[in-house]
Amino acid sequence: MTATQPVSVIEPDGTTQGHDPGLSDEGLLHAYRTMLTVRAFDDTCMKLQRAGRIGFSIPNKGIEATQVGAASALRRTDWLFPSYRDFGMALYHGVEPVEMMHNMYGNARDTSKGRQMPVHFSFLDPIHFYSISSPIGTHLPHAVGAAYAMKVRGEDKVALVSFGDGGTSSLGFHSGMNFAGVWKVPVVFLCQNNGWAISCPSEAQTASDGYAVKAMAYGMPGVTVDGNDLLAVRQVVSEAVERARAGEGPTLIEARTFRMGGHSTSDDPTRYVPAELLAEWEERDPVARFERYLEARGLWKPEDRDRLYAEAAAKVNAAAKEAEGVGPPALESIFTDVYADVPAHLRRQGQATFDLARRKGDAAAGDGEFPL
Amino acid sequence: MTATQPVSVIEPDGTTQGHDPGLSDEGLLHAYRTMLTVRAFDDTCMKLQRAGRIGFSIPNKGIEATQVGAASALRRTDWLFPSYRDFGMALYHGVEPVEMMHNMYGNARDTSKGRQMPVHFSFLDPIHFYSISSPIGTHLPHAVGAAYAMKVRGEDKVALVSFGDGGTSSLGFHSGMNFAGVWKVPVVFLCQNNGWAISCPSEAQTASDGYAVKAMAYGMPGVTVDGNDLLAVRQVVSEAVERARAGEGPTLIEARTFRMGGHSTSDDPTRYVPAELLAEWEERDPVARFERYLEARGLWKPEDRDRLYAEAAAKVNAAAKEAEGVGPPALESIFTDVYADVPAHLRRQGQATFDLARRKGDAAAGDGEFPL
Amino acid sequence: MPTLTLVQAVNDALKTAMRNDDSVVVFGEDVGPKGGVFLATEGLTSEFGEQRCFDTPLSEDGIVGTAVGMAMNGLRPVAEIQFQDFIFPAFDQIVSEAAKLRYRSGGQYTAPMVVRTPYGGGIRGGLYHSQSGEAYFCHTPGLKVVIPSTPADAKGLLIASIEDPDPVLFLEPKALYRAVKAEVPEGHYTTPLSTLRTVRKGTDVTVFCYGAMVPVCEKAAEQAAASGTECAIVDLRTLLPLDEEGVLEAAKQTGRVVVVHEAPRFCGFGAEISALIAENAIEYMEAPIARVTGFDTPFPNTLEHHYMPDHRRVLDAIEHVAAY
Amino acid sequence: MPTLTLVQAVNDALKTAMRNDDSVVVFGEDVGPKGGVFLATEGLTSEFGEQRCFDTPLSEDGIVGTAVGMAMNGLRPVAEIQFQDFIFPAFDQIVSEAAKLRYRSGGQYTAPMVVRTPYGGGIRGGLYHSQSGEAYFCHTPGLKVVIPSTPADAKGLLIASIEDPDPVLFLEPKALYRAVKAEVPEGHYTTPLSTLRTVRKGTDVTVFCYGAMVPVCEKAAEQAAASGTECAIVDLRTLLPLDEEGVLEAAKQTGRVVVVHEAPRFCGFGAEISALIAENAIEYMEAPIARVTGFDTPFPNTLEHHYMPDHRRVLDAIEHVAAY
Ligand SMILES: Cc1ncc(C[n+]2csc(CCOP(=O)(O)OP(=O)(O)O)c2C)c(N)n1
Ligand SMILES: Cc1ncc(C[n+]2csc(CCOP(=O)(O)OP(=O)(O)O)c2C)c(N)n1
Ligand SMILES: [Mg+2]
Ligand SMILES: [Mg+2]
Repeated sequence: MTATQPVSVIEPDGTTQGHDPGLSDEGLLHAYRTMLTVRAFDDTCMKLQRAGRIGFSIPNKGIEATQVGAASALRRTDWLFPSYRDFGMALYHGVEPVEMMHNMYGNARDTSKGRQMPVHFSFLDPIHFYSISSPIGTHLPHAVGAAYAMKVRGEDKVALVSFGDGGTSSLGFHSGMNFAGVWKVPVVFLCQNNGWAISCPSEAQTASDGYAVKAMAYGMPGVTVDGNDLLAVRQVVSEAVERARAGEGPTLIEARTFRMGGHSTSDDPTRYVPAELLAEWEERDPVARFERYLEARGLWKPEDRDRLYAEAAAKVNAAAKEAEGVGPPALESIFTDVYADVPAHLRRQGQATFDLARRKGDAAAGDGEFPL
Repeated sequence: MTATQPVSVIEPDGTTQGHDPGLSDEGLLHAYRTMLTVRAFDDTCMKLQRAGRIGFSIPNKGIEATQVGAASALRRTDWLFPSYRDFGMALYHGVEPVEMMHNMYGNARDTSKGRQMPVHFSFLDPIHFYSISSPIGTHLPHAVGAAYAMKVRGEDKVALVSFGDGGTSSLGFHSGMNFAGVWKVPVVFLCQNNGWAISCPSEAQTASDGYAVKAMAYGMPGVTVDGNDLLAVRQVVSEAVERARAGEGPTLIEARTFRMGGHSTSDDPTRYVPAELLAEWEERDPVARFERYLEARGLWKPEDRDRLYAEAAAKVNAAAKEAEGVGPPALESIFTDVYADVPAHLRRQGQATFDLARRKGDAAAGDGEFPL
Repeated sequence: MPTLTLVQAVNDALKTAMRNDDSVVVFGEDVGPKGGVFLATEGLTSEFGEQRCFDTPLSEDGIVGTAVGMAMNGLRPVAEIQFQDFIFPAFDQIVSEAAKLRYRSGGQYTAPMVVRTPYGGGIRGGLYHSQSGEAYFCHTPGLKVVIPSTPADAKGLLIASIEDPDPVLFLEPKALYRAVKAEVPEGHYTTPLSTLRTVRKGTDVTVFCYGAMVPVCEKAAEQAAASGTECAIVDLRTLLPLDEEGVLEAAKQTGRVVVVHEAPRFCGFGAEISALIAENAIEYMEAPIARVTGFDTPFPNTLEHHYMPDHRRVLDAIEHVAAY
Repeated sequence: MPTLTLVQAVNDALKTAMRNDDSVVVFGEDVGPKGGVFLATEGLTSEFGEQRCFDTPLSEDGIVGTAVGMAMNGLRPVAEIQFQDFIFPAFDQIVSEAAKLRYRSGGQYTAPMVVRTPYGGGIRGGLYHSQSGEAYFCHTPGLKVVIPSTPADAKGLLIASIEDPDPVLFLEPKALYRAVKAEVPEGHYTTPLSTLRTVRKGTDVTVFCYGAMVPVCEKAAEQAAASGTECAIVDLRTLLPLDEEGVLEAAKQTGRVVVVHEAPRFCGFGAEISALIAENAIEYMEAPIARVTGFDTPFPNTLEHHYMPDHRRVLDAIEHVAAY
């Protein structure tokens, strides 16, 4: 069940030995455009961060095929439990860049109401893209619990939960995997082994032979896949999703890929990533790999890249502009959503905040009456 | 590396196909007497608990061979990180029953000074028998940390950490195993799979195929052994200990055995243990198994059992009598050992306690001056 | 009306909630066929089946973490932690996840769930079967913390907690599980959260307490009354969100306050009661605000009766503030 | 004397302790070659080698749990938790194990170790990179909790913590990591734990604070002085065990008290200061004991400047109690 040799589909030259991707030409191009949008989003955010317009961002260069390939195996009725590096999954299913930009700016239209850091998205539509948490690994048991609910209600849904190589050391990995195995719930565990947990390389993360083998500790199948091969990821995730839908329980998938940038805009990877290693992986760029595939299928020509990237970038830049124009959340947003109703002590704290703002002549106070 | 068929040495008829136990005749009889002392200790504690003399006890019937076989593979310079069901390991290395009885009574001579529940022993001599904690699994990382210290100092020591099947689900199992694998420290993980975590059977604890296989998730060898076969346990633990001493890192051992009594004196196992299953395991009683071995070696005759058991029981009963005669810990023991020194606020709380006791005419106050 | 012990009332509440709402599920260690180590979940698996009451692996992180996932997806999980002392492996899931989910997702995802667990001393449980950890949780916005002290409240508050839209930590005083029997209404009813219970009226001293300390305070108040000091006793019942107005009012009525809990004193829940009063009603105070609490040490075993506040220590404090 | 930032002083303390004592080891996530996400451990691996400063897998439970094991067996571990917000997976190891080991083993086994971690807001970190969790830990007998507010104290207190025989949680105000440079003595010295630092003398109002709130309070006190109110400022430095006598004395000297912290108010550390005073010195109080704190909500991101107490809010409270 556990394969150490990663599954791959797209050959270096773009051919696939007759593999059926199960996607129309338009579907394949949508996947491609989504990867370009991820890159455009990254590039834009990097610039915005360097310019001091936003505070923080998380780059995805190198792992786009894993994100998009995995997302493509889900229906919109399924649930996604993403890590902070997975917004490509949201884009694939139709979340608009501008909705993400509201979060990057923490503005009044951010679904998190400006409470979370950038890249901590939360969406309900068009797919459940579960609110991203900073603590690593806590969302694995959440996916398992949500999948338990799907199972007892007899729904034809699955939960896909995504996390990093570092995430396998977390408590949530152990308890989530264990409970999922025992309960046989419809959940797919996607470990994105991108080589690093910030500066910690995989060999300092675990002594195991890769990550897929950890599935054996929980009585579920473990599969290793070439994470830079969109179709291979799509295939193994689809198989796991079908197993889950059929009531056959969870699967652990390890997608082997490489983080080609820093951990975040705060990180300087040259302090610890060997240059040769990076160069080696740059050769295996997942977007270029998919382009060769599209080209082999006659769906893409080299000159398409710049045009399509420019289209994506234009949309992302427009999104940034729009988000930048939206003001900050209202002052009272500090005090709401702590509970379903605002309790008396928070009402008092809110009113005191408004009173102070008004006394100090701070516009944030509005008319000075705590509105809730 | 991972063997699902448990290693065994002693055949049902007591023969061993020429196995060298690596113990003298006296050593073999010491192991046997230790198992009888565990039984006598259990029997006595059960009676004391039923009579209301002590509050609580944990029976060990069925798992004596695992405890004693494992302990016999260690030197007294090694460290033991036991679970609450492992005091046979302490007995084997020379801890006197009376030292244990002081803990069962929580009296002034208890090494824990009457602070811990019964069966939560702590000893430094003649072997490090690490203070038992109630929270399950927390001691695994402790063993790994202690072993790290052994390793960096270049000591020829190992740490053996013992825990139950239920313990494998704990956080400490995941982090302890993972760190041990990466650090390659001299530690032996002994999972005593006794079939139950209180009322939870193994199949509800994990979906994995036994527990030894979990070693693969951490890049270390996993071995399954017949836990009712003292010599088999001794052998596999010895091998793991030797690997550890040789700098080859940790091993996970699963000893398959069966808890033939309740979880504790508070538990009624008939609510959940199928009678046939119990009967099946009673056939495989580890003490009887070892007796057949000793008999085949000419070291034991059926009439020896009652005599040796009576000797053990006499010692245990005398220990109980002695412990019962010791008074409770002094009142100030509530306030000491919180920190190395008693800080001012605890001094004040202690003095207030003494004052109140004196005012209310309570003998616990001694002369009424907080002595610290 | 049937008379029930507190733990029977808990059991009754669970059954009532499960009969009322199919989405209520109960799980934890040994809660299935064994019925829980204190028998709080007895009979649930047989009545509701294994999908609605079941045992879990030995992982509190997993128990609470999966409960969050169930809650956000339409179930109403009631998770049991076998002893409050063993809740700490789930601390991250409670504090970082359950309590913050609504806030961080702007209300898109929520965790209406209950974590039930027995707490407190009195069973010779030593360091790890005796703790009162309420203060650890009360510092956590987004969480509710409820502690009943009577069978009727146990049932009414537990049903209210299960029906609450927010995550509730429900701490059950194990010392009272079988200590008293009292009348408990049949069928469905709720006792509103964030309301105080006046246990006893009195004009001289106000005693604030909760859980297993309530009967201890009652006994102390009786003895105080015998020598002419009339105590009001307030059972806080919901610690978070606390009825702060009610606390201040009760404190003002006597101007003399004693706060009682089993947990260690330093940064314990009593500190918040004192601080509230010192901040909002200090001008009414005619005496120091006294705290009677466990000591700032781990919980001992043999000497637990010295560690836990008893009526003598409470009475001593009442006399002290009354005479001030 | 060199002038250092607070984070440089931490780095200096680690180097000094490691040079002084071979048994000191430093580990945590990214503390090795990367030097820690805030560079507090920069240069340690290259100076002391991989056995004495190294990266760990991503498990705070494992970091603190193995530190306990090292500590009981002769090493002096200094574990880093990358952000205090991520310490909760280790809560059980800290609260149940490190803090209780000496007590439960009657002194046979001990855990002399330090857990260092940056805490607090001010870097636009939102819910999970901004928290001030000190109160969660201060309710834990057996543990020490230390928070420096100046570079010199950071070094002296950290060395004292590493040499202390008991487990110490060392919380570093990340907002101050690079905010100030100040003189820091070279080489080995210690600042004794459980002592207060008088930041400023004053006769009208006493302000208790710690960590990143100290400069905020200083600014408020300057403004108050401009309008004639002289504030004493006390930096608590060690929250547990607290110098309670010193706190009471400082409170009595003015009879007007303001307590300031970033953490949420409810059951925060400020409550303990208020309660201590209300219990032992209420007769000296001429005004309500005011608290200026974070709100009882999770930590927001965009509006963090409204959430964190600033000099305006502190000044407001000073004026309020001064005028009372
Ligand atoms: C519990 C916890 N500890 C530490 C951190 C700090 N941290 C943020 S990301 C990260 C590394 C994660 O690595 P990995 O899981 O491989 O994901 P990747 O960033 O490579 O996608 C760390 C240590 C955290 N967020 N949560
Ligand atoms: C963290 C934690 N959760 C729950 C408990 C309550 N508890 C005590 S023993 C036990 C079962 C342990 O089973 P196992 O690890 O198989 O050991 P055994 O008792 O069978 O030797 C449980 C759940 C505990 N002590 N610690
Ligand atoms: Mg990674
Ligand atoms: Mg077991």
